[in-house]
Amino acid sequence: MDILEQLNYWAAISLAMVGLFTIMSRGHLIKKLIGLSLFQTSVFLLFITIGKLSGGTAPIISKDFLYYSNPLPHVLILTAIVVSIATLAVGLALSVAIKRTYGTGEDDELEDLDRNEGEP
Amino acid sequence: MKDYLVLRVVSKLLIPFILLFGFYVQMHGDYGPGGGFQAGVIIASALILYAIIFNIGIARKAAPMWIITSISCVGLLLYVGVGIATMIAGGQFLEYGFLSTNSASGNHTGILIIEIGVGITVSAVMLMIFFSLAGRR
Amino acid sequence: MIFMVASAALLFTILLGLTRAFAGPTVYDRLLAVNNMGTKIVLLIAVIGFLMGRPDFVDISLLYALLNFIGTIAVLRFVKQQRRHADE
Amino acid sequence: MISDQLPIIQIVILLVASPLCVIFRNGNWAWAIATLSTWTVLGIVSFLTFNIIQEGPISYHLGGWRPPFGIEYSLDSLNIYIILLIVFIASIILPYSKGIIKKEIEHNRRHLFYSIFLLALLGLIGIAATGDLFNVYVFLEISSLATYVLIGLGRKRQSLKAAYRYLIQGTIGATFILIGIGFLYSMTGTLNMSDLSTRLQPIIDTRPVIAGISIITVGILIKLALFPLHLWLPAAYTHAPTVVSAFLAAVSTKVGAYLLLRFIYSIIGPSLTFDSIPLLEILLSLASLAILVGAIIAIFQNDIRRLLAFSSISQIGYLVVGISIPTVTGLTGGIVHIANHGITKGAMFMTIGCIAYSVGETKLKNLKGLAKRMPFTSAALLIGGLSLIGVPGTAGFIGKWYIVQAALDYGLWPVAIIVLLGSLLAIIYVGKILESIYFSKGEIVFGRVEKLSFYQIIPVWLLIIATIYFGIHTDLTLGISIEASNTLVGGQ
Amino acid sequence: MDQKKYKGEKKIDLYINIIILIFVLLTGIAAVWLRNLVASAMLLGIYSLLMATLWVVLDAVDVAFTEAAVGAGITTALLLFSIWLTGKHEKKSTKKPWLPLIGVIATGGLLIFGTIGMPDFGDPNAPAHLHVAPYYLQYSVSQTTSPNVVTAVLASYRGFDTLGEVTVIFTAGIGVLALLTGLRRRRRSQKLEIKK
Amino acid sequence: MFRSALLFLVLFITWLALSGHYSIFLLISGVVCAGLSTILTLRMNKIDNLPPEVNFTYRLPLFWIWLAKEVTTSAISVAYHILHPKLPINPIIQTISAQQKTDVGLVTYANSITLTPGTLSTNVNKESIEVHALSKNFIESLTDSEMNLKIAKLEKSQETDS
Amino acid sequence: MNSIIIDIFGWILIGSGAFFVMTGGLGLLRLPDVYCRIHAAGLTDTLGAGLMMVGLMLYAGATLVTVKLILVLVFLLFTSPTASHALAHAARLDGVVPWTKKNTKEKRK
Amino acid sequence: MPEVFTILCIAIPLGAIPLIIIFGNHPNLRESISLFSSAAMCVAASLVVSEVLSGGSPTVIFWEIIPNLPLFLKVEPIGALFCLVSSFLWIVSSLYSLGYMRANNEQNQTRFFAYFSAALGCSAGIAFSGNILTLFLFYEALTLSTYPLVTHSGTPEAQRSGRIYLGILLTTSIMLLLLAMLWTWIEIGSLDFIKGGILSGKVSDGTAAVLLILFIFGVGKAAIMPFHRWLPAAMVAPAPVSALLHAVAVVKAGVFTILKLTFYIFGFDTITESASGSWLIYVAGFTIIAASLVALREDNLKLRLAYSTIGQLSYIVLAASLANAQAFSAGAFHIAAHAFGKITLFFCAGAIYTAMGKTKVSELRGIGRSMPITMTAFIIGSLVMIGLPPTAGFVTKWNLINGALNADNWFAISVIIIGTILTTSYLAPIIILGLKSESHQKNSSKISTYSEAPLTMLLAIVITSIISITMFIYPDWATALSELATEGQ
Ligand code: NA
Ligand code: NA
Repeated sequence: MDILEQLNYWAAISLAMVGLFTIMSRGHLIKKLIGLSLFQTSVFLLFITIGKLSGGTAPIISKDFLYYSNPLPHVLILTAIVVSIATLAVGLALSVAIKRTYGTGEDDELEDLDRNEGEP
Repeated sequence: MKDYLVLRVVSKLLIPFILLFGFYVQMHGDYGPGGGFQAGVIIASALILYAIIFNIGIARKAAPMWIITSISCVGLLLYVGVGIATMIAGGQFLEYGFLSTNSASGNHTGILIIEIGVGITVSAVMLMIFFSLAGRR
Repeated sequence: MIFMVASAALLFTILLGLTRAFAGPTVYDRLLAVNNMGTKIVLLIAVIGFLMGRPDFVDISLLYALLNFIGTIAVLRFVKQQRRHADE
Repeated sequence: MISDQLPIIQIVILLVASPLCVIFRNGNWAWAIATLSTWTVLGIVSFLTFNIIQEGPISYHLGGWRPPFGIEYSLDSLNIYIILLIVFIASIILPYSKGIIKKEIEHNRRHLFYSIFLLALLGLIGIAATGDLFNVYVFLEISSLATYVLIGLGRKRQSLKAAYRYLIQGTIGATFILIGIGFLYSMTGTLNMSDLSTRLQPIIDTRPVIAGISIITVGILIKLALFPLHLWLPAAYTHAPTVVSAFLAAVSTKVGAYLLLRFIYSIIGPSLTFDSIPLLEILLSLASLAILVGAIIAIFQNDIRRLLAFSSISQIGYLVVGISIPTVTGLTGGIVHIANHGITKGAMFMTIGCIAYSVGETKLKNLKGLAKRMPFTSAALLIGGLSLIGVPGTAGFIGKWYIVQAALDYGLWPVAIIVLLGSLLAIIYVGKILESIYFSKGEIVFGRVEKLSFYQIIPVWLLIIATIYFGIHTDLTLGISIEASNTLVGGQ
Repeated sequence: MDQKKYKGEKKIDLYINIIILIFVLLTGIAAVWLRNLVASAMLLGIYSLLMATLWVVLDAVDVAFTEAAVGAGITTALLLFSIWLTGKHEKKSTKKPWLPLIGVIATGGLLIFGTIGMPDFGDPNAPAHLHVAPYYLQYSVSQTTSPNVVTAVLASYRGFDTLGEVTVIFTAGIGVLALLTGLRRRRRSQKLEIKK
Repeated sequence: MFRSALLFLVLFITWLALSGHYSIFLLISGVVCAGLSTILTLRMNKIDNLPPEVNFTYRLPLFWIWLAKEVTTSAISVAYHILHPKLPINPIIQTISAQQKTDVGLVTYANSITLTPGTLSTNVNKESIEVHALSKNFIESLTDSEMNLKIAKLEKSQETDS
Repeated sequence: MNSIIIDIFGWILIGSGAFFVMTGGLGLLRLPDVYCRIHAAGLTDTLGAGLMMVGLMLYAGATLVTVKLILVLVFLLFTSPTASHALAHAARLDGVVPWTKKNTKEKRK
Repeated sequence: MPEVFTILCIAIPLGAIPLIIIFGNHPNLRESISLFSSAAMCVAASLVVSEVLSGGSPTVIFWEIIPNLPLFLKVEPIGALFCLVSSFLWIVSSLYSLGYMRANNEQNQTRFFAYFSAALGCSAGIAFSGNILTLFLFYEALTLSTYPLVTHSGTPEAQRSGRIYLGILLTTSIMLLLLAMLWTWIEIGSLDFIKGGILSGKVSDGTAAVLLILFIFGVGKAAIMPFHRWLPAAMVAPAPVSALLHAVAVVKAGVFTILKLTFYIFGFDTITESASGSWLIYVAGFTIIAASLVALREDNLKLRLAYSTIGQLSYIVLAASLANAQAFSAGAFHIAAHAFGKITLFFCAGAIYTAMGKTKVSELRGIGRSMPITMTAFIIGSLVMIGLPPTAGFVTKWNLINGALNADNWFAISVIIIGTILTTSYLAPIIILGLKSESHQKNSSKISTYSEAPLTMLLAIVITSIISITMFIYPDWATALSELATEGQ
């Protein structure tokens, strides 16, 4: 039972690690961004879990309920979701621009292309 | 043209309802889930659906880039404007209570207006991003 | 209780859908799986709303019923465009 | 009372000006709007600085909700000092950008550039001004996103790559901070910094708090570009538009340093000496490494901007050394070096912008004989270089003096020696620049020298004079720094 | 609805939560595992949808709503159009993944270390439920007339955060516009100097 | 004009169904929002020249009920096919003729085919629809063209109504 | 009394809905090609979803929730065949060859 | 009023720089400016000296860089002596450079005169510094302003030497001197030069010992082994520069700094009473002997003189480490004595190069015949180095030996004696060779004709050698200053 209590945190951390590992080990610009998204959503999971109250319900006040889950993490995560989509958008725009100017979407190849043009 | 026939007919049928749903989410944020951001996304999605089933050129004609861009500014300015208004009314920045004689109803008004600001900016920005990315070839 | 049974059934079906989505083999198989899972999740959210005593959350189901379609169409449009581009 | 609202008005002005730049759809108008609004903000911030020095810290409750329920702006001598630096640099860089920008950014997106510049600026101010931990994250993201874009607007295609990598690394950093905020929130239930600080004290040695503190620190260090988390920095500084390089080099990592200070001393605060993680020791060792590694790599660079970028990595090491010595002297050194290095680096990157504008070159080997063709610009570079080395009489000296003093005081003589060694290495890399533009013989590679306008000359020399002024007349910078460090570690 | 009846099924949310979590993990891993980026994008759509369900289970309906709105349409569309422009297939990276792996495991270890000692799932005595949040729940309706506390906190108590959030999205919009405007005209040239 | 008014009305009713709060303010915003949606839709129609010609007749609910019955029977059949251990399917593709004159009619027919489990429209041409069926017996219900006729009728009644 | 009737019908409706949903899911896995699988998916979308929704409506009673559930169902019934058709259409155009018994026999040879 | 003169001593040479640059294209005007400002500086320095002799101590405070740590000037006797010597020698070397630069058609003459001027301004600053920080500032400025002089020719060799020059001087000053300065600041909270030494009685023995090491080796300009390499390396510079570096500005600034540090920071007591002082004697002694031995083997004339300088400087360090009034006064005196003597020698070397194009000792056979005046001056300079009458060098040696006897330090005495013998043995052969009759070598036939260097150079040589002798006859003004400094100790 103890393990179950912490399981959400661990899942969040595992997701974060999957995302992080993808960012570091994968070469395609957009794959990295997908990894980044994963990494960011893992944090959402962490926060929402913190906000959960057993026996509580969604924090929309109604006379039928007494206990509500914590609304604050929800608010924070709403903002974080917006941030993550904003980041994704800018990242995608950069990837597209890179593809257009370099002709490739693979991170490793960018390095070679620049080196070939005599740029350290 | 027939390629898209089914899609187009059904989508055009759906789009007004998606838009309306967006507006509904916008206006009922304080009662249930949703609010300005979600509404903005839904409204933008409706237009994106339109852009996808027709083509982006047509969609861009329906909503020219410079207008969208200006609209995105308007939303942000609306939000800041509420803050400035509350300051002029004698409160702190974004202290909506000063928008009305009664603090609670002032808050209600404030929340509504800023949510509309959020909705405007979000929908405009989502379209800007989509058109910028999809407009390229 | 029936809500729990329903959720269990839906969750199980989602797992089946996931398997199809992972396995493919064509992009259309995945897309089908994704689209279909969308429907199941619309149902699941509605059922969970009832299960937790807050059926008014059906708004989320409604939202998803509307938007799932857009996602599917976007993918199709994309696949088509790419194929046309490849033909040229 | 309008003066009560000034803490927020500084942000509001920029928040209005930024969309206006977009709406006007004209580069020149946007420039005028940006410049005027920034100058107005400079006026406001100066007034606030004066007020805070006279009457003490200001707390502003946003939305009228009292903390910890609402978001609080709490301005004290530390953050008003940082804000003053940021706005001061921006006020100088904007006029400077007037002509320079024409060579780097096409006219049809110049207004967007200014809009984004203002967003970056307001993000940085927001980070410094707020007293709410999550609000820090929000404004961090505003400034970061704006910065990624600004970097990506560079002429060369490498700028895109640099922006992309910064985006990835910066987002990882910010997300680390967010994770940490989650851990701390879970253990305290609050986001307000001062409230958090009090609630953290009894549980400072619990595991979640330790993990939270560690992960936030790592996040901040990525933003701060402390070695070995500096990977994004060199390319970003090298390939961004020169105006942006100057702005970034002058202020952006400085805000990271501010965050580190705030986090360590205002939030973790009195229980700093907990045994579970040797936070300061780790910081100190990384910073010492940064000083040496940054400087050594700088020596081997061939592009003047890249060289200065690595010099920044080394200088960031100094900042962190100062910050991680928990005495008034150490913090004073760190804090005073934040501004002094900011001004120096800003001046140098602006000078390099002038050079790039005039001769279209930033490669050292192609700048032979520059001193003959652009004597004043070269002199500016020389003075900046002296300050980087930390020659007495320049701004760069003051911070190092305090840092070494603090290190010796604290019994960290190896650190003191490393700091001095860093200065020595600085002599080599600065010498390398000077040698090529002053003393190298050989054919002059660059062709026509384009004349600079007063829009460039006056801002550059303003900062250069500031570099000397703050090296000699230290009442303002040292005064505030000492007061700030007193409030941070006053009790000890 | 009957309060007691619901209380009886108290832990059911934990179990559903765990099952969905497993799905989420599977989908997430699959999304990054596949080298076909289109498949990745689609799986990311599902991932986000499963997350939305999870949020409902965890009482975060507003978050669920947002996640569904963003993940179902916008993200997928943006990702796909970008993939279309940058290439559908990912090449095998030649890099050795050991170093990242070590870094990632270290970070994960630190975080897992941190979670031991965190409040239990849904623990009503967790500090997060005892400070600040009760204030919102208690006063939201009387102070802002908004029964949705999330909206009240978002728009009023922490309205400034939301202003920041709008600014973030505005920045992204203007930024994408600036980055992609005139991209066609931006030359691949390495020279710094350009003519007007 | 009439269509626009109708659209507005339908949207406003939908609003009322969604809202659940009937304060004056929300009613007014309902009017405004329904209006806005209508205007946006009209603007799109003007640009793309493809206004969906939707009208409601009394036959429509009847058609739906009939369709529901069709769907149920074929669904059970499909379920049988799926659950049968031997998977007794024999998919075929066949083109069937379509008598609908309007786009909406054609689309309704195509979608109705798809909606009925066991059959799936894969291509819509001017006068015919290509159908994929799980086995021959599913397509037989289409070739007897009951559905085809019903939808054509639906179309005609619309014409007479308006 | 009333609630027992609701429970009985609810069980039947939702239960059979769940049955069709699961059968559809199984079909998605079992059937041999994308076109066939679309049929299975249709099963979930139509009868599965429909029965379940009606069951839920029973529990919700005459409230707004029922109205919304109806809306959800209507939307599903509109979008699901459209998406299926578009999918099949795209697959056809893309040249995905439909599976037939003949096909597999040939392959086996 | 004396404060004004104090500032003028620094301001005149620095103020001359822009004028020199502006009139860079008018050589006559440019050099007149140089000469005129050197004269003006000399006058100002004399006025300061007279003020000091009458017991005054002009003080000028600029700013507090750091609370309680101002940049300020405070004139004390040996500083005044150093400044006077430098300013006077500037006149002479200006005269000399005028001839040298024109005769050798050197490039970038404007730059040369500008930096020359800057170097003088910096040494005046060093002379008058009121605390270590101010001194350090001018010390570094001096290094930087002489760097372009060292690399004047711009050849790769010159650049390499320039790097060694900068490298050693900056490294030692930053790694050691700055560290020591900070340490002192932390220990005492003051960096002012105060009679009796600010460290005296305030720090432990060990600290004092470490500080002494840091300070002494930190002053790289004093060329104490092993940090002496820069000096021979800098020999690639033109002769007037070598003269300036090795006789006036740079090395004198170094030993002057050491005198000031031992006297005003440590105080005699700290050095004698603690064990810290004794190692310094050994280091100085070792440097004297080792440098002389190297000089003995060096064929290049300027290099030999350079090693000679290294040795001679250590006499002053030796004097400082003996830490008594008499030795100290000898050291102070030797700053002046060695300055005049060594500058004479370098001037001679430059003159020989200008007139004959010779740089090696072995080529100097019979040089005395064709350059009698130069040869005479060379002999006088050598006597100063060796410490024989009738030159100023004798005064130094006499006082130094007395000082050593006072301190009862037999090691010092033996070093002085051996050093003197070695000095004789590396200088005498040059003189003997120069005085020899015409060689049997055919290609040296030209030497027989009379061919002195240009007039201005000759004038400079004559002036410095005359003063070297005058200082033997009238040592009072200089000894008065040094005794004034040690008064009461
Ligand atoms: Na809401
Ligand atoms: Na079907």
